[in-house]
Amino acid sequence: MPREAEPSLNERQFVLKALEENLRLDGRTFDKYRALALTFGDEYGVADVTLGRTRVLAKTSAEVTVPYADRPLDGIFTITTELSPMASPAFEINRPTETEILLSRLLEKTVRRSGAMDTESLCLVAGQKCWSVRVDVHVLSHDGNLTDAACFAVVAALRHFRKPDTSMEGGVLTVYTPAEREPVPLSWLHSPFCITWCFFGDEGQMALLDATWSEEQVRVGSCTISLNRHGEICQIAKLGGTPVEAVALLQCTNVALTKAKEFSTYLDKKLAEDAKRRDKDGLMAELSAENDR
Amino acid sequence: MPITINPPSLRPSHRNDSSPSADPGSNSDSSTGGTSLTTKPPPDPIIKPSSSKYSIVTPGEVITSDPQWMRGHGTYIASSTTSITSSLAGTVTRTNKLLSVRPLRARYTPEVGDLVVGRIVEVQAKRWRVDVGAVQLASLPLSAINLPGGILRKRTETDELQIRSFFAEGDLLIAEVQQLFQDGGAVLHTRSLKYGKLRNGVFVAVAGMGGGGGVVRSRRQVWTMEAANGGGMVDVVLGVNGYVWISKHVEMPEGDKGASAGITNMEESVSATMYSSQNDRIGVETMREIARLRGVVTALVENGLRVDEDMVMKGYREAVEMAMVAGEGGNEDVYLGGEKGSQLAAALTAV
Amino acid sequence: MPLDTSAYSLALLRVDGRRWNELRRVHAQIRTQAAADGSSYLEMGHTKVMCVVNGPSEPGPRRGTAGGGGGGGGPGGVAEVAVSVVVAGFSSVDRKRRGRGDKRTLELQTTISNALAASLHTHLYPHSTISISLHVLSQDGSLLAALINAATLACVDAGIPMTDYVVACTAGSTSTYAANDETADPLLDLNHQEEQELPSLTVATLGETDRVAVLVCESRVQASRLEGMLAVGVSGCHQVREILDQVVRDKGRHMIKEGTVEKGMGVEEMEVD
Amino acid sequence: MTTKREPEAALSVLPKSDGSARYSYAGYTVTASVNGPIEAQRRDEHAYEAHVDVIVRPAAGVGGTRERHLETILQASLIQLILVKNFPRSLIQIVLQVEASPENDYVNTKLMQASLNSAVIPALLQTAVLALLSAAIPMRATATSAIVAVMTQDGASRLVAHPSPREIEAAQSVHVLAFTSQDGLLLAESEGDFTVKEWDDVYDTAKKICCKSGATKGEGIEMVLDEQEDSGPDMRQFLRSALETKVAADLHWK
Amino acid sequence: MATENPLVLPGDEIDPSLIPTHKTKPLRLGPGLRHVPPNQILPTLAGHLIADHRKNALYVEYNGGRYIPSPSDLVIGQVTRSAADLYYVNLTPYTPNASLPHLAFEGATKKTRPQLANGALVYARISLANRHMDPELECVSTSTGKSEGLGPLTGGMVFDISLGLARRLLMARSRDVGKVAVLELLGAEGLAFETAVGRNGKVWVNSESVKTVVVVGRALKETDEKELGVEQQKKLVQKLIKEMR
Repeated sequence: MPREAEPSLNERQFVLKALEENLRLDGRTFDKYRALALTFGDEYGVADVTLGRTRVLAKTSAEVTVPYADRPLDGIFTITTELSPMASPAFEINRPTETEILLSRLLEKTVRRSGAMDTESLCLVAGQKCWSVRVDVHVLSHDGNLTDAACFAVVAALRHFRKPDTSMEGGVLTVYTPAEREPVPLSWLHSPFCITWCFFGDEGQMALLDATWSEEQVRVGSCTISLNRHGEICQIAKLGGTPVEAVALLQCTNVALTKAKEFSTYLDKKLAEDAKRRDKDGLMAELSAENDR
Repeated sequence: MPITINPPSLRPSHRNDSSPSADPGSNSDSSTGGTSLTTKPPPDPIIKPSSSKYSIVTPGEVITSDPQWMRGHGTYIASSTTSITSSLAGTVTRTNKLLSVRPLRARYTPEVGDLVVGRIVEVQAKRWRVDVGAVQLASLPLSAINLPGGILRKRTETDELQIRSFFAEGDLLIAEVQQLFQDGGAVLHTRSLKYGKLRNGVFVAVAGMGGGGGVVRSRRQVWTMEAANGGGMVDVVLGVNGYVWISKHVEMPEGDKGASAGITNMEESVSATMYSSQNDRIGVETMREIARLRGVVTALVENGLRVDEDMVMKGYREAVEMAMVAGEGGNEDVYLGGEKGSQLAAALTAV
Repeated sequence: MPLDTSAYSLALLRVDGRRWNELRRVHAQIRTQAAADGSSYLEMGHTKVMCVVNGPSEPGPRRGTAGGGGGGGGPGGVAEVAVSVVVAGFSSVDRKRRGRGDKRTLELQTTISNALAASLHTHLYPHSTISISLHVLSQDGSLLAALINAATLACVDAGIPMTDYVVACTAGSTSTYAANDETADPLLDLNHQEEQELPSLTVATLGETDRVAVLVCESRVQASRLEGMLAVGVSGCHQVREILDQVVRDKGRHMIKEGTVEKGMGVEEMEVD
Repeated sequence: MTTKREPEAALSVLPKSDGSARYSYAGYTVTASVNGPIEAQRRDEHAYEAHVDVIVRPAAGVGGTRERHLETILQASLIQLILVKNFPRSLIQIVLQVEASPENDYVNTKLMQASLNSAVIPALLQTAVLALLSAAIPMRATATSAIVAVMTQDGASRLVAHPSPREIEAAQSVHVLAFTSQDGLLLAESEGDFTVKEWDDVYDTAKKICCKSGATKGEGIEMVLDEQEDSGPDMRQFLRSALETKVAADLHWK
Repeated sequence: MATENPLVLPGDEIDPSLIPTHKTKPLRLGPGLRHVPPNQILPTLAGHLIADHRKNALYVEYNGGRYIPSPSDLVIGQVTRSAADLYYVNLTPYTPNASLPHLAFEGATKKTRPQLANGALVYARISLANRHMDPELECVSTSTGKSEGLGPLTGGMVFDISLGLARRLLMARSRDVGKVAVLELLGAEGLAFETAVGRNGKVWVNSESVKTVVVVGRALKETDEKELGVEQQKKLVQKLIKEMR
């Protein structure tokens, strides 16, 4: 596995010098995100998110399985993040890097531990049958700020997902195929979003949102704040790095809240658009299916 | 948006325990119990008020903000200030205008001329990498050792090819620091009869320099002593780096009479055995006394005492005494750990 | 077992009898292992951890990666801070074993490593590694805080230069996230029971400053309550620093008294000059 | 969802890789990245040729034996195409990410995956070739691939090109074939019961699909297949037009 | 009749009428083609086949992929470490290092040689490239002993661009033939900056003003990514200059 290239001294110095003059290499202001784009796949539960040159694909899938013995009333909900060499040749399959572990932990804390999904609703027969919902996060291109892009993709994919409908009659569990019954959405409680600040300078006095990969390489620390639009913090992670003034962190949280609200609005809009499109498609599909028979 | 900082509340904590205690195990000290605990010293005084006869500075403590001083090791100047701040826990030392902090304990920092005991970690094409307990591995160039066949012999490519026949991984050696690299790495040499490969003995690593019970730089780091109970002559090497070697003394062949035979001759005669890794026969008595000496050194360290010739010799005599008192078969018992070690230490500090 | 938070509003006392801004008993020792370069043992209430530091030292050739010039160290010519955390199976009630690849442990390691690396003067030791091993013997909340404090102490003991102590503690809030309770009080230094039930965060500061090195919050909480919790946490860190500093000073004085360390220049003497 | 009948491809979709492609056809969508030649790990280093590393990643779940099997098949085919001797001691890394597979509304997912082993190969191979072209890795030739199923109906066997998942499930045997642009047979994977005669028929059919090039387009009149449409699009022509777009964009300044 | 510059794919047959014939000069095959004995010429890349009748040469014009070192190319490399008598220099990420001898600088002797820190940038020429060996670099002309503009690059910023754009920037008449005019246009707007273009897809830009470097970098990247023609480049430059002021 070749090692990740380090930025040259010139790049290190220049990026910092430019930041001191309030300049970013791509001309953005410090608190501006790159262009965010979300597209849903033909299937339910597939979200393709691009954030500048960073691109993440999340895919949701569900199957019926046996619940964990210690949680008979809960379904199973897992998020897997495996960074493949597609994102960078420095990543190797089956050998998780620090980036991968931290990303996986952040998504876990932001989405799963914050109770974004009602896992009890995944239970079919207590202690015997439940849904196991999993989200696979695929990083296709890594140009910085994986966390925010991945989190957005996961939340989008889960909210877009439809699982097969089921029924219980006389102790018999039936799982309907999509042809028999329209699949149903997951029981969703709130939508958290990750907003990552990167810090620069000797005392971390400069804070940037949505850093690119080359900016990330020279940062002295970062802080990921996860919030939903109700102003609830779901998770904060400033895992070491150069110490930053506490007051500055509070300001970061306030800005993060407005960004989370923007994300939330954008996602709602996209979901509505997709629903509309599907409705049209649905009609068409039904008609053509009719013809086939 | 200011953050309100609440004053620390009183806690039932041991740190306010001000009962004077002579027990060396206790980690509280009465004499300065109350100074500068609950309030942060104002950042701007020229000299920090907290002082006592045991003045200690700790990381982050401002030593002085007087610009007349220059900062030395163990200090830094925080950005946007001019205050010299300590980066270590230790004592302040002053050389002219230079302020530095000597740590309570740290890894060995090589200085030119230090006598060190080391272990070969890696063999490279033209040099060895030697663990001397410092931050970086020291290097011993092939050109800095005495080659068999006399001091004047030129180094050849054959020597490079059979570099492992002189020192291989794991070998112990005694050497002197010849020079230092800019980044603090040491270059060693063994170009003296006193130095070279070690055998016939036992290795002890004690904590590094800077107190806390370590080897201190002193007049004599190497000496030969007469061991008790018929142990014969024993060599003790206290490497400045905290690595200690205790071995059976081997008379140099014709060494005594050949004192006038000229250095080169002697070198030649020694060279045959110079890089041998084979131990000589060591008598049981000698082994026992070597073990006892080793026990003394570890006991000194465990009880936080200095390790130098004086202390080791005193400790050894004391240990022999203790064994005698213990009576029949006591001589056999060379164990000096635990209770016995503290006993020994107590006896030494009492003197 | 749910925590009865109702009692708090009556007596203003927590389950273990503390007030809102009280730390639990902090007991610390340094130089607990003679063989290591630095070591410490720390208790915050019933959370007990042990730390051993070795280094900075240059790793031997075994670790050397292919093509590397023989030698470790982090990128950019600074020492690498390698942290390993071992959580003993008997440290908590559920006795769950955590494997080596446990992501939570790995995250703890990364956090501690990055927090200390920012304070330690790693640039003084190129191509070397400072290896810190932490062992968790008993858990009763504030685990990350205890680990950071123990690691800092052990690094001080090892004589590794640093800007200041990195000190940590936890802070919480008296009611759960759902209650949009404006009157909720912040709490300092949470134990396991409180951590399970209440929103909490771990803060680490650089010495007595308000600069935050670590801020980890793993529970849902109203953003408006962050400020109060953070303020209490920061002040708690300052208290912890005093305690740790005292431990180091006591040890140092003791060593001078024993004569193992030469007495320093009295600062008064400097003044005389 | 209806599956698209026309293949779609986009080249150089991933800005951080040396080459990449996204290809979708018959319900499959695959994204591939190619990096190389880069430094090979000691254990993968060959003294005289490049090591070609193929990684297949499923859309859901982590890769298992199924993916390893696909990787082996693809790797063996791709090293025939790539001029590996041009880059000794180096590594050419191809990562294939399956994004979507055809849905079968009549069966719940997971159950049908096992039977889809070979059906995904044409999509994977096609994407890999496109990505290699985008990465400007020197190659001997390009390749096209097709899948043909042998169905038994009323005792008579019938060949179906580009079968749907349901047809594959019902088929007696399924065959994946790939041909180089010089009409050489590059890959043949067969599953199920079939006779030599059937295989010969399959070979002819697949060759027609893969090897009719733009110039000889009009000659496909004497098709054995019942419907012209079933033979699917002209893969070679498709490949060429995909590249044409890319090269035109690259060389816009000319 | 075959078109002028047809699209070729690897393994395609080449229309014999396109192969230049010259009475005296031997036929030269450029990048993207290989000769299969006895007398077949096959493309190995996808691109436009271009015949140069004057030089009796044939090559495939393409863009993309990873830089493959070739002798006498000018490149921008990054020093990764220093050995006893040479620097290890990285040209593209994840590839083996090239070597740059300590003495391959203008006027360098054992005692006086440039001290390059790890991470420093150098502008160098490839002196040796061979598929079986790691490439070698030099910062001095072996014939004149002068640096000829090569050597350490201090300050400034380095931007990644596509190999095609790097090639066009290095053309003798980059505006007319290469159709890239951004640098000229920016200079005409009164921006003062210096550049060095590496064939390995890197441009180094330096200026007194940080802002200028940022603008030049953005102009280059946008020209590259959005595949702008000369007219569009003009508009881009005007837009950037306006933003800057």
